[in-house]
Formats: sequence, structure tokens, C-alpha cells
Amino acid sequence: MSRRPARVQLDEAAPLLEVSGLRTGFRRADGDDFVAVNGVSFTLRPGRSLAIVGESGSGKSVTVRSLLRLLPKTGRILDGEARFAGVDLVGSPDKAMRTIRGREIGMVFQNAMEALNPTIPVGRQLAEALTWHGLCSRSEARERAIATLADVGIPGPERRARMYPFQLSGGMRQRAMIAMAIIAEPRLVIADEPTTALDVTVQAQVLDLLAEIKARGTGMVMVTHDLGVARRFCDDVLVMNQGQVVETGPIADVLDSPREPYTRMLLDATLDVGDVARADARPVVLAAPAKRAPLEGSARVADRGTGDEVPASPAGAPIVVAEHLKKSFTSRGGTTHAVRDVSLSIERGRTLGLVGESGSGKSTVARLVMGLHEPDSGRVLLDGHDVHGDVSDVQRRRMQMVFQNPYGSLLPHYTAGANITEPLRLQGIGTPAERIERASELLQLVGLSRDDARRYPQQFSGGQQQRIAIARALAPEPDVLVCDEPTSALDVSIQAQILDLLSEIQDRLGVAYLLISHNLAVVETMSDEVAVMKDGAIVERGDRRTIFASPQHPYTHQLLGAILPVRGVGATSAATA
Amino acid sequence: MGPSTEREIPMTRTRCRRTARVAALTAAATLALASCSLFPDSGGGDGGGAEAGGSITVQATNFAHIDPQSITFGMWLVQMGLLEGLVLQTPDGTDVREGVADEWEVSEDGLTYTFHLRDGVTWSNGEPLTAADFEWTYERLLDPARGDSGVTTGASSYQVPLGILNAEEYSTGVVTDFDEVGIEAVDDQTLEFTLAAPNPGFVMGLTYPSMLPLNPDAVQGEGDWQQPENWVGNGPYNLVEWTANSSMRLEKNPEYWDAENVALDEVNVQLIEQGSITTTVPYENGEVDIQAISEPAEITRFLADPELSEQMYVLENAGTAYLAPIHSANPILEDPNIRRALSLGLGREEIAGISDMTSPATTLTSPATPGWSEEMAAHDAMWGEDAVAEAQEILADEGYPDGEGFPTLTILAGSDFPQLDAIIDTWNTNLGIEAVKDVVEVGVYVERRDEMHDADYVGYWYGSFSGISTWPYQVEQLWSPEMVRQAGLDAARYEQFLAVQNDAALAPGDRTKQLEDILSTASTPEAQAFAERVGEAKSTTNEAEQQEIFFDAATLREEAELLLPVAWNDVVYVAQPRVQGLEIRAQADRYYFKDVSVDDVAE
Amino acid sequence: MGYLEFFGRRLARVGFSLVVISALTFTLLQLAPGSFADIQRASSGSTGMAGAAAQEVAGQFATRYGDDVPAWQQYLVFMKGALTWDLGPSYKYPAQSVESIIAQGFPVSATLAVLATLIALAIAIPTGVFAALKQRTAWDTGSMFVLTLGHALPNYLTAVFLVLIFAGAMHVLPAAGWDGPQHLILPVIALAIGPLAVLARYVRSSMLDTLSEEYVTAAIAKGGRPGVVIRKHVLRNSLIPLVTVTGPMLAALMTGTVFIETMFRIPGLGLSFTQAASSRDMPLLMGTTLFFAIILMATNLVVDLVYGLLDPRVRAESGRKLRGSRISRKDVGRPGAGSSEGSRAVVQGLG
Amino acid sequence: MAFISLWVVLVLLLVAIFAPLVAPYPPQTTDYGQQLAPIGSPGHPLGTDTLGRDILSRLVYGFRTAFLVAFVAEVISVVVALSVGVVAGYRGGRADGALMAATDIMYAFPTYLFAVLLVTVFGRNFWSVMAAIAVAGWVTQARLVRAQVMTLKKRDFVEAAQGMGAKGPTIATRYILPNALGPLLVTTSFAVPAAITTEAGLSMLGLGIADMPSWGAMINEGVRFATSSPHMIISPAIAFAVTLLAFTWMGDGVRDAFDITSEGRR
Repeated sequence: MSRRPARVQLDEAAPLLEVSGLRTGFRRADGDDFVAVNGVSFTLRPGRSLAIVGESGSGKSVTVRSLLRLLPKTGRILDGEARFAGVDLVGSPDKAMRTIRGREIGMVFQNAMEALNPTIPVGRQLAEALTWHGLCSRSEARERAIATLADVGIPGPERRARMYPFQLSGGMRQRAMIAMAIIAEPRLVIADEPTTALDVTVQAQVLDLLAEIKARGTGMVMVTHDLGVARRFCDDVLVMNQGQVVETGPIADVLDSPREPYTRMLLDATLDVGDVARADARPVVLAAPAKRAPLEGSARVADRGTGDEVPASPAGAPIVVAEHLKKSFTSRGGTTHAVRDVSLSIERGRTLGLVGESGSGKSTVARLVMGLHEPDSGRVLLDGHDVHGDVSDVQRRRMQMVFQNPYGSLLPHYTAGANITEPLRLQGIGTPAERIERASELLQLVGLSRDDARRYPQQFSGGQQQRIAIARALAPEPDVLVCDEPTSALDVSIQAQILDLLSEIQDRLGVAYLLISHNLAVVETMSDEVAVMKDGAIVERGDRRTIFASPQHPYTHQLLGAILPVRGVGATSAATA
Repeated sequence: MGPSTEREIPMTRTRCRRTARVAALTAAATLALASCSLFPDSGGGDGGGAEAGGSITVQATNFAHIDPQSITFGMWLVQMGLLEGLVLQTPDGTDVREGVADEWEVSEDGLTYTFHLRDGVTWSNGEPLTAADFEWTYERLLDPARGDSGVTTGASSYQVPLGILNAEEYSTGVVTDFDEVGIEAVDDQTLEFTLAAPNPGFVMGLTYPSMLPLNPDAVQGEGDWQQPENWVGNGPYNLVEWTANSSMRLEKNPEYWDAENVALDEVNVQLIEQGSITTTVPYENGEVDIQAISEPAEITRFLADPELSEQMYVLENAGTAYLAPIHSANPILEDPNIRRALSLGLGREEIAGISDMTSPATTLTSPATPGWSEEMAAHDAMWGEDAVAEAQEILADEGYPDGEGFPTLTILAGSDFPQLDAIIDTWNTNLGIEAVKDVVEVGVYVERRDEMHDADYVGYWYGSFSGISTWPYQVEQLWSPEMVRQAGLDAARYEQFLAVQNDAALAPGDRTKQLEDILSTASTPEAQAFAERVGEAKSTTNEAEQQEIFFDAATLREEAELLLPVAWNDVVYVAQPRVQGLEIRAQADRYYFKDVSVDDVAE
Repeated sequence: MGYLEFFGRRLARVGFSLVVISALTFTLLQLAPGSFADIQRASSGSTGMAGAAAQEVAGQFATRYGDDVPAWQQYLVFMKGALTWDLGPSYKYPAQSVESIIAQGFPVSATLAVLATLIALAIAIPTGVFAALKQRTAWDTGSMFVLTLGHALPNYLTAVFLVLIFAGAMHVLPAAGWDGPQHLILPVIALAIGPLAVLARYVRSSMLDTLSEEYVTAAIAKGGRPGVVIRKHVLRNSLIPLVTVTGPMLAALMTGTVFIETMFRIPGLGLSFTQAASSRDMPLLMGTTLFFAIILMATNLVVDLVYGLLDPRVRAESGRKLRGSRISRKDVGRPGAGSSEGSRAVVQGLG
Repeated sequence: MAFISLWVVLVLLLVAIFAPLVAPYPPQTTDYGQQLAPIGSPGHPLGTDTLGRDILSRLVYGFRTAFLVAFVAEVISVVVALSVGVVAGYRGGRADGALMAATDIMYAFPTYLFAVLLVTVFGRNFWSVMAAIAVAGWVTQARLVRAQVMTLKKRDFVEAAQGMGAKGPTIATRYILPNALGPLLVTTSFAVPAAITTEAGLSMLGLGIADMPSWGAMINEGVRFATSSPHMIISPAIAFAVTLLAFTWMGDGVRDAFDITSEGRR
């Protein structure tokens, strides 16, 4: 149908988006402003798409929200200009803004679950975007809503339109979210981390959808931390750091030949599937030298016994063996078979990577192996002892775990030191004095200072918290570390450091890893062997190279196909999946 | 689509307006419902008597029954105008006047009273009211089945001072044939009482609620005779409405013999929870016409206010607050000297000082009783320096100089009066004796009063009596020989007494006898002397003589110093200026509705 | 259907609880010192004589429960009657059956409670919404201050002051009594003030929570006018949980207005209950207790049902959640529970 | 607001603790010379009551009583609530069912009856009233603790602790309990005024504390004299309001500090 003329006069000639010297600040408790966005300028021509990339806290989200004036009460645009097709987005009255929001500029939010009203059917939420702008009648709006849902590839749109957000799958929710953004056929769509919450395969689909929309000539600004996504999707890129623009230009140029060190750092930190294949040097050591742990310190940790030593089994022999694990959870909802039949083994001092998408049951496997869950059937042998049966505390402590969310896994009311010594205290290892000494050694080993022992978890950054978590896991000198998504909560640069730390530790202490991750690149970088999980079963497993070089199982293909590499090579292959 | 677009916005508006309306409706509905079904449909205007001529609103302590034969505050309300006895008290309460009976004579020996019911006197349902109805009523009153233990029960115990032949015996099961009781309906209009002994107070005694006639058919009939729909009375007013715990409405009874002299068409009674907070706001707000006020501060304020003080009706020394000993394993209070010391050490002046309407009491007997005199008091000075000095002396002699070594006394009470603190306070300052108050829930209060307690729980319980100021009543009824002698029993004997009282196996008659034996032998000499004296009073014909006997009986009661008089309380009523003909009597009903009228010109 | 099944189980629990409650009450009554007769004596104002009323009761009792039967049998007899809602005569009002007393008293208490709740809601919701929208302004703090103040005073104290002002000083309203709508005003206000404060505070914090939700931002991003966004996205979602506070509040009001009833001489059920307790009127006390228990538990059930109907998420989920919702209700029920002072950011454009 | 009230509370506590120093007279000292003296009378800034006792002094000691009652009652109910709540929340299953049933019952049970019983059996003294309040209080808090524990149970650090080889009891007491305390602290600070109110309420029903000065009794008496000697109700009422406000706002403050929102609901 034909679009009515907008109520604000748009200058068709002017660039779609023209931002110059935009500064946005948040009022702090002490009164003065914390400047989140500091002088951002860029221009977006119609039909082009811009990626705003950066790590958390770089101000990329605030930038786009400033454009629509969707700032929290405490936030305000300090100065600078932003024009949408000639219309002043900073100065013009709220009334004018309302005619632009949703009507001319659609916004896609990161988490559809939160961005959709839980108590209103999806269809109605879509329709609002039309009726509010008086674009058409309610009945028409309903039609359009259903049409748009179909448009974004939601099967059975009539039925889905009547559903509530929580009744839709993650992918569908995100599609609905996008549908809501585009239903009024805006000229510009702003997407704030539109795929971060999604699995790779779903992400690929959603991105294809966005690509289509873009193909219709809709301008697009996408905020993302994922350079791969940016590259796959956008024409231009804007690299941000601490509220400022580091570098900007056509995406290929910037990513293939970065001018700024920060950009380069980002790029280097970012892992691509295939990196390992290309560079034989492993691991990619990027951590700042300062963060290196003094060798002798860690050496002492390595060879100093703490009393009850466990006779070590010959190297090469599997230290952890899981046989035919089965686990299902029953709730009022019904029974879900989280793990159908999983067998795996990890050799001393080596790493088994377990890949899979959310709901594939990989985390459950981790917990079964750790002995946190009782398997319905099957058993886990730690060096020959059944973890769920005859294993002694002494033996049990030879397997420790690192969790995805470092903060959540640390005891909030304990200091870093106390957190690290807690497992020792529980096992009654050493005297308090010894434990404290041990704690500071470990802190140094993971690249923190001994003074950090006295601080509380919330006083550390995410990366540091994960380091503490690792130190805690290492405290009882385990032979096996189960790492459940150890880096997925972290920024790429931090991720690189943590991965580096992990492999370094493995080299030094000969710890074996069970690495759970959804990120194939991470798995490839870290693993000796790889197992691919889907719907509670391992669909394919084997040596890292073979899996990545010549995947057998179609699902593995799909996964690999969905990868969006940052570096030029392979970009084409990933285009469609 | 243009118009349709227009529609959209209004639609939502109407929707929210609708919801608003719904809420409003519900509110309105509830209100409507409230006003129609919830409230008693008050005939003549509500509360404020101002607009409705001939209607007043009074307050009464709440009650569950209006059976004049069971002791609740209900019996007083009945007495005020729902039922009428053979005789009424004069407004000042000093003498009697005609009621259902318009004449009566006494035999020379003073043993036979003959009452003649006035002609054509009827019940509110028009049926004639006969002497037989009275006889039936009194049989019901004395029915032993309605009694518990040997002690005569409930309201019926109040006929004791009447001394009707065999009445007590019948009610306690000693005599089983009612014909032997000295009550007989000679014919429809003649009722004859035969007394065991002359009793000058007899006729006055008939003005007590328990002597009011009941309509046999109604009482025996289906349904609750105390409910308005079933009510049959003979008083100036009929019960037309009763909302439990809240209010009652009385309307003039056209069948009443003296209807033309009954002024008010309607009486609204507000039922106040006993012990609940009553302020004078409703009165000053014109919602209430007649109300009793008990709060000292209120009284002070009314006295101070020139206008309000005009509206006060005071009945002096109508009641006596007293202390009675708790039965305890600790014998200290069994020593008369100790009791004397405690009595003398009691700061009666300070205690009474709490309120403008109380005065220090020298005797239990109300000073309003004709012929009362200070001589009855146990001591010339019941308070003041000399008294305190004497008390301290006694204590010292008894081995408790300045109260040293004296056990901590407990004062048991059913609710927390400031007087309690004053008692404790003055004992402490005057005698150096420690005392604590044990204010307990009423249920516990009554139980603890009669229980036997351990050595560490010794002291007094705090009580208060008021009643008509006739000698029989003051001496025989309040602080009765039973009560005084029980108080005089030592620990061992009291346990015995309780044992007998609770012995279910005993026949009523025997129990009474055995209890009487204990009381008449084991109590303190003074107490027994008092009881004997009261006994003698029954056997005299001569009124003057009898009064003397009662007088020194009362004196003995004081000397026993078992029950310690604390303070005399005035009764204070306030009535709106428009209220006429109000007089406050010593009897607890205070006044008859039939005497009250309103003069709305005064408004 | 898991839903229905869940409520089946809830009903069973209610039944069980009722049995326990009645048993407890009865036992307490047996333990409590002083019998009905004793207390008749006390209120008769003279010693050593039991009221004939006590006798009458003894008779009543004998006819219904048999002569001096063991306590547990009395209990059984009572409960048997209770099943058929035949609770027998009260001690204190021997002529009246307990059920009839309840039938008279409850409508009164209920009216008070319902009116009070309605008034509370009518004022609380706008105030709370307004305060939330004007967060951290004088309006916000001011209104909350006043409300908390009103809530700080227990209702009987508020009642006293109301009476002193409107009846004592201004002579515009009756101080007490139960003779028509004008007698409702003061008690209802006195009852409403406390809940009003709690509700308003709750609405406010609930609003603040919702306002900081991403979907509200999304709604604005769709170009919604503040009014529309608030009405369609904020209000509904913030008011749904209000059910969980209002329900029990209403129940509490319906059953716990003793002070107000005594103070205003309102013939409600609270009064009967208190009297029953203090006069040891077994049948009446048991009756009222059971009745109250039923009311309270019924409200619980209804609230959960309604909550489920209002919030699709809950509807879809199993009972576990509903239990949870009751827990949170318990917390939010207390003064000023709910969220912190909007510690999460609230989007502009709704000011 | 929270800070001001915090100070107020602190001052009040000091007053309660050092009552003998603060109060001009012992609370029981009577002065039959001047009864019902109005506010501002010489020697009696807040006037006197029917026995000429200094109202200010009685207020001070009254608060001491009230606070003691509230405090002890709270300690008791908190201890019970914690033990029950943690077990129910952590163990779930039977224990949980039992708690829910218990709370259901308590929720529908007339606390007044408990009050009557306790007060009648043990007299109108500090301990029985305190007990009555505690009995009324623990249920709500147990429920809250349970809710808290149930949410905390799902937090990663619990799994982490299991991974470290910690056993149930250790986890419940060492890791979960401390983190569940925050909200409880909030309810407690709200419960103090609640307890004071309850005591006052019991006094209104003639079941309050009789053997030491209590606000309930004062207010109760004050109400009786409301028309004649307003000063007897006004100062207690104000003191009452101030205290309740202070505690309530302090509660708000504490709650904000702990930001219960995320835990408390949903």
C-alpha cells in the first residue's frame, strides 16, 4: 500500500543520517556528568548500512539510542548534531520525534523477550506501530501485522499473531521484534545487537532477514560487538572505544587493513575458525606481558605437594571417561531428555571441546561429569573411580569447574582470597596461613596481584572475576578443569586473555580441560579433540583438524556454515547457509 | 480508513470510562445495599433526638440477654421500662410507689403482705396480667434446676433479703414443693407473700429486676421471647428493635396502664461494650441525650464548663471500691494486725484524689444509707499521718519495720484502673511495702479470685459494688455474710470449702449445709459475729430495732478488716438540657423511662 | 489443566488447614483459663454467684453435646455440625444460632471492608502512578511522605482523631452508631488509610519497575504518545500484581476490624469474634474462626485465579509459580515493599 | 529520607537504652499535687496523667518497653523464620510442603486467640505479649526466607560450591544464608513498628503489657481522655507516629541498599 507523506518534512536529498560531534552524558549521583558518547560523527547515505562496533562500555548502544532520544531519565544529549533526512533529531520537539520513531526509524532491540510486552499478543504489538501513527485502521493493522510476520518468515502467522511473546521460540521472537521495527516501512532501521542472544544457526537466518530488508533499500545502523556479523552484513563500519570513534570507513578496508592499534587489537583478539589451521603457532598469546604470571611462582605451585597426593595414572591414558550418560528432567511441563546418550573421554593434559547450541545439553553433560547431577544411567570415571559412586573427596577434588558467569559463580560475600581458599578449607587442606599464601600465589598465577585477595568480587571487572574463578578452580591442584562457556560472557579482548591464560596453565600444570562452548572458533583454538552435540547426543566427534577440515555430519556442516569470519578469507563461503 | 482511524482513539477512551463507571457502580451498589438492608430501619429520626419529638437516645452497657432473672446489664434495661413490677421506686429511690399493684397491706406480725393488682392491667398483647403470672414467674425464679452449687444462684439470690418463707430452701432443693413457698396467687388480682421473718425492706426489695413479672405464654412459647417479634411485656415501653451489640429501640406501649402519663414515644438505646472506650463526643455531638460519665478527666472538664456542669446529675457515694484478700498458702494476711496495718497504710485520700467524683471510704456500707455514721468505721482515722504512724508501728511490732521482709503483695484486677497504681504507690510510700498489680483478662480474674494460691501469690483483689442504700441490701446483699466469712477462712479451711463446693456427688441441700458448717465454725470471730448478727436481724419485727442490728453488724464487718473499703464513687450522669424529669437513683437502673420527658422548646 | 489440577490440590490443602485450625482453636479454648460461666459471674458484677445464663447454656450444651462429655467428643459434634453449616446456639446469645450471628455480622464487616478497599484503590492507584511518573520530584516524595504518615498511625488512633475532628469539633458527622450511610463515612476512612498507603507505595514501585522495562522503551521507539504507552503498556502490567496485595488486604479488613467496630459501635463480625474469645463462647468462637479462615483462604485462591487470568505467563505456567506469587505477595503486602526507588533507569519521554 | 530516619532511630535507641538518664522522673513516680497537668506545665514538659505521673518519662520508658518487645519478638521470629525458611527453601519437598501448610494455617489463624491464651496463662506481662507478637510474626518472614533461598539456590555459586565438594548444610548455612539475610533485615525493620502497633492493639483489647509503662496502655488511656485532656493522647500519638515513620523509612533505605526488586518479585 502507498505510504502517506510523513508529518515532518523530510529532505529526500539530504543524507539519511548525519551525526556530528554527538556527546551524550549521564548524571551521576555526585551531580556531574559521565560522558558515555564523546563527539561521535558519521554519515549514512540512503540504502547503505553502517556497523557500529566496539566492546562493552564503548558507548555504541548509547549512540544509537541518543539518535531516537530513548535515553534513561538520567541521560541527556550534551551537544552535537544529529539529522535524519534533514530533520533535527536533537532539537526538534517530542511531537516531531514521535512521528519519526517507528514511522521513519524502526528499532530492533537486542533481547526480544524483554523488548516485547509479555502480556500483549505479538500481533497487537505490531499493529500498534501502525495505528499509533494513524497509518491505517485497526483491522487493516491486524492484516498488516500478520502479513509482516509472514514476511519475516514466521510460519502460521495468523496463529502466531495471537500468541504471547513467551510462547514463541527465541528465533521467532527476534523475527517478531524485527517485524515490529519494519512494519511501518521505515527508511532507517537501527538494530542494537540484534543477534547476540541467538545461536549461530538462528543468527544466520536473522541476519539473512535483515539483509533482505536492507536489500529493499532501507538504511540500516547495526550496533554489534561481533566483527564477523559486521563484516557479513554492513557496508561501512564505525569502531568505537570509550565513547569515541576510533576508526571508520568501508568495512572491508577497516577490517583487512586497520589503521588504528585499537582496531588491530580487536581484530587480533577476535578468533576465526580456521585461524589455527592457518597459523600453527598455538596458542595465540596476546595478553599484555604485565599480566603474565612469574614463572617460578607458578612452578612452585606446580611441584609443591599439599600432603595427600593421589597416585597419578600414566600419561596419555584417559583421566575422565563418561559412558552412556543419560539424563532427563521432569517438571509439570513434561519430561525433557537433556542428555540422551553421551560417552566421552578426556586424556591427561589435553582438551576436549564440546560444541553445541543452547539446549543441546552440553552444560548438562558438564554437570554430569562434575558429579553435580546424578545421571539416570551411565557412569563417569575419574581416573577409574566412579564420580557418582566410590570416589573419595581427595579424588573428587582433582576435578574442578569454571562457570560461564564469573560473578554469579563467586561467593558475593567472600573476598577474592576467601573465594580461592574456600575449596581448600572445605577439603581441610593446609593451615589457614598456608591457604592464604596459596591464594596469593594463585592470584599471581592468573595475573592478579596478591593485594587483590582482600577485595570483593563485585570490585573486579568481568575478566578479573573469571581469573579469580579459575584460580579458585586451580586451588586444589586438579587434574581436570571443566570449563562451561568460560569466555562467552566476556569481551573479545578479555576472552583472548582468558583463553591464553587457560592454555598457558595447561602447558604449565598439565591440566586436562573439558571445554564447553557454543563458539566454534574458541573450541578450535583450544581443543585437541572436538565433540559436536545436538539434542542431547553427540553427533560427531574426533580430532580437531578433521572435524574442522572435513566435517561429516550435516549439522556440523550447518554450524560451520553459519560462521561469520572476520578476516577476508571464507567470508563468501559463509554467506548463505 | 480515515474515519476508522478516528474511531480508534475514542474507543479506548470509552473503554476506560466504562471501567471507571463500573468501579463507581460497585461503590454505589454497596452503599445502597448498606443503607437499605444493613441498617436497622430506625422509625423516628436517628440518634440525635433533636428533630424527632418525644424521642430520646440513651446509652447502656451492652448485654446478651434481657431476662430479668439472669444477671446481665440487660435486667436493668428491662427494669427501666420494658417490664413493671408490683411496685416502683420513687424517682429519688428512697421509697416505693404504685406499680402493677395499686394497693397493698401488711399483717400486724409483719409476716404477710397482700398486693392488689390494679383493675384491667394487661400485657402488651392485650391479655390480662394476673397474680398467677407473678406466681409463675417467681417459681421460675426459684427453680433449683436453674441454680448451681448450694449457693442460691443468679438473680434469684437477690430475693434473699426478701426473706420469703421457704424461698431459699426451695431454690436450694431443701424444699421441693413450691406450694410450701410463701408466694400465692389468691385470685387473679391478689398476690400474697408470707415471710419467714418480718422484713421492713420487703416492699422496697420488690423493686428489684428479678421480681418483675414475665409472660408465661411468651417465655414458654416458640422462638426467643427476648426478641422484638416475640416480646410481650407490661412496661411503659415495648421492644421493637434489637441490633445485637449495637442498638435497641423501644416504643411506647399503648396497653400500659399509665400510658397517658408516659411522655416519650420512643427510646433509642445505644449498647456500649463494657470497658470499651467511651468518650463524651457523641453526647456533645447531640447523638446521645442521657449518658453516664466515669472518666475523671471528663468529669473535671464538665464541672469546669459552666454550660455542661448545668447538665450533670450526680448521685453521691453510690458505690464502694474495696479490696478483698486473696486465698494464699502464705498466711501473712490471716494475721488481723497485718490486715489492720495494710488498711491504715492505704493512702485513701490520694487514691480518691484521682477523680473528682470519688472520696476516701471509711466503711464498705454506703454513707447514703439512712442512719449511717462514721462510728461504723474500723478506726477514727482511716488515713493521714496518725493512721500511717499507727500502721508503721504495727508493722514494726509484727517484725516488718518499714516493710522490711514483708512479702511482695499482689493486687489482682480485671482491668487496669489508675487506682491500682495509687494503692501500690501509697502502700510503698507509707509502709515501704512492695506490691505489684496482676491485671488479667476478665476470665482469669474471676477464676483467680476464688482460687487457692501458692505462697508467692498473696495480696488482695480489687472490686467495686454499688446498689440501693437500704440496710438489708447493704449489709446482707453486698459483702454478704457468705463472702465475708469466706474471706475469713484460713488456707487449710478454704481448701476444704472449695473441696465441698466442687464435690459433684453432694446433693444441693447437703452441700449448702456442709458449706454453712465450715463458714460458721472456721471463719474469723468477727466474721462469724457479723453473720450471726445478720441472722438476728431477720427475727425482729421492729424496724428501728432491726436497723440498729444491721448497723452493728456492719460495724462488725468493718472491724473484721477482711474487706478493706477504699473509696466511694459518685455516679455521674449528663443529660441534654431538653431532657426533663430525670433523677438518678441508687439502684443500678438509675431511672425509669416513664419519668423522663423531653421539652424540645429548650432546644 | 495442570492449572485446574493445581487448584484441586490447593482446595485439599485448604480443607486440611481448616481442620487443623478448628482443632487448634478448640484446644486453645480448652487450655484458656476461665469458663463461660465464670465470666458471666464476672460481668454480673457480684461475686460467688453464677449467672442463670450460665445455667441456660449448660442446658443448651447438654442438649447439643450431651452431659459432661469429653472435650474431643464436643469437638467432633461441633465439626459434624460445621460440615452442614449448623453450628448450634451461641453461649452468649443462647437464643441465636452461631450461623445466624455470622449472617448478621458479616455483611456489616464486609461492607466496611469493601468500601474501604474501593476508596483505598481509587486514591492509591492515581497517586502511585503520579508519584512514579514524577519520580524524585517534590510531588513524589511529598505524596509518599503523607501516605507513610497516614500509614504509620494504627487505624484506631486515626479513628479517634477523625471522630474528634468531624464529630467532636465540627459536628458534621456522627461519632458512632449504625443508623445509615452517614455512619459509614468515618469508619471507612479510618479503615482505608492504612491500605491506601501500602497500595499507593506498591503501585508506585511497581510502576517504576515497569517503566524501566525494555518493552516500554520499545513502545516509545514505535512512536507511541506517552499517554498511550503508559495506558497500554505500563499501567496494565504494573497493576496486575496489585491483585496479589489487594486480595489479602480485603480479606484482612473483612475479618480484622475489631477496634473500629468497637470504637464506632458497629455490629460487625470482628466484635462478635473478640467477645467470643474473651467470654469463651466456644461455638461462636469456633464458628467465627472457621468462617474467617475460610474467607482468608478463599481470597487466596481467588487472588491466584485472578492473577492467572490477568497474566498470560502465569496462566501458562504451573502451580509452582503461583505459590511463588503468593510468597512475593506476602512480602509486598507489608508497608512500602516492592522495588527500590527505581534503581533501574526509566526512559524519558514519559515525564 | 532514609538517612534522617536512620538517625532518628539511633536517637530513639539511645533514648531507650539510657531511659533512666533521659527521663526526668522514674515512670511510676506519682504527683497527686498535679494530676492531668497540661503540656508545658512546670517540671512536666509534656504534662502528667491521672496519677500525676510525668508523661515524658512514661513515653521514654514506654518506648524502652515497646522497643524491647519488638526487638526480642523479632529476634525470636527471625531465628525461627531462618531455620524453617532455609530448610524449606533449600530442601524443598516435604519440609517445604510442611512450611507452606503451616504458613497457610498461621495465615488464617486468629492471632488474637494466641494472644489471649498467652496473656491469660502468663499474665499481662512483657513476655507473653512479646511471645504473642513473635507467634504472629515468624510466618511471613519464614515465607520470605524460603523465597530468597529458592532463588539463591539457582545461583551459580551454589553449583560452584558443590563443585568444590561442599555438602548441603555447608551450602545452606555458609553460602545461601548470608545472602538471604538482606531482605530479612528489611522485613525486620518494618516489623519493629508492626510489633509496636500490635502491642498497642493488644492494650486496646485489654491484653497489653500492664506491669511496665507501655505506649499501648498510654494511647489506650489517652484515647479515653481524648476530649478532656488531649495532651494525654497527643504526645504518645506523635511519638508513636515518629517512631513508626522512622523505622518504616529506614526499612525503605535498607531495602534500597539491598535492592530486593530482582529477588523479591517474579
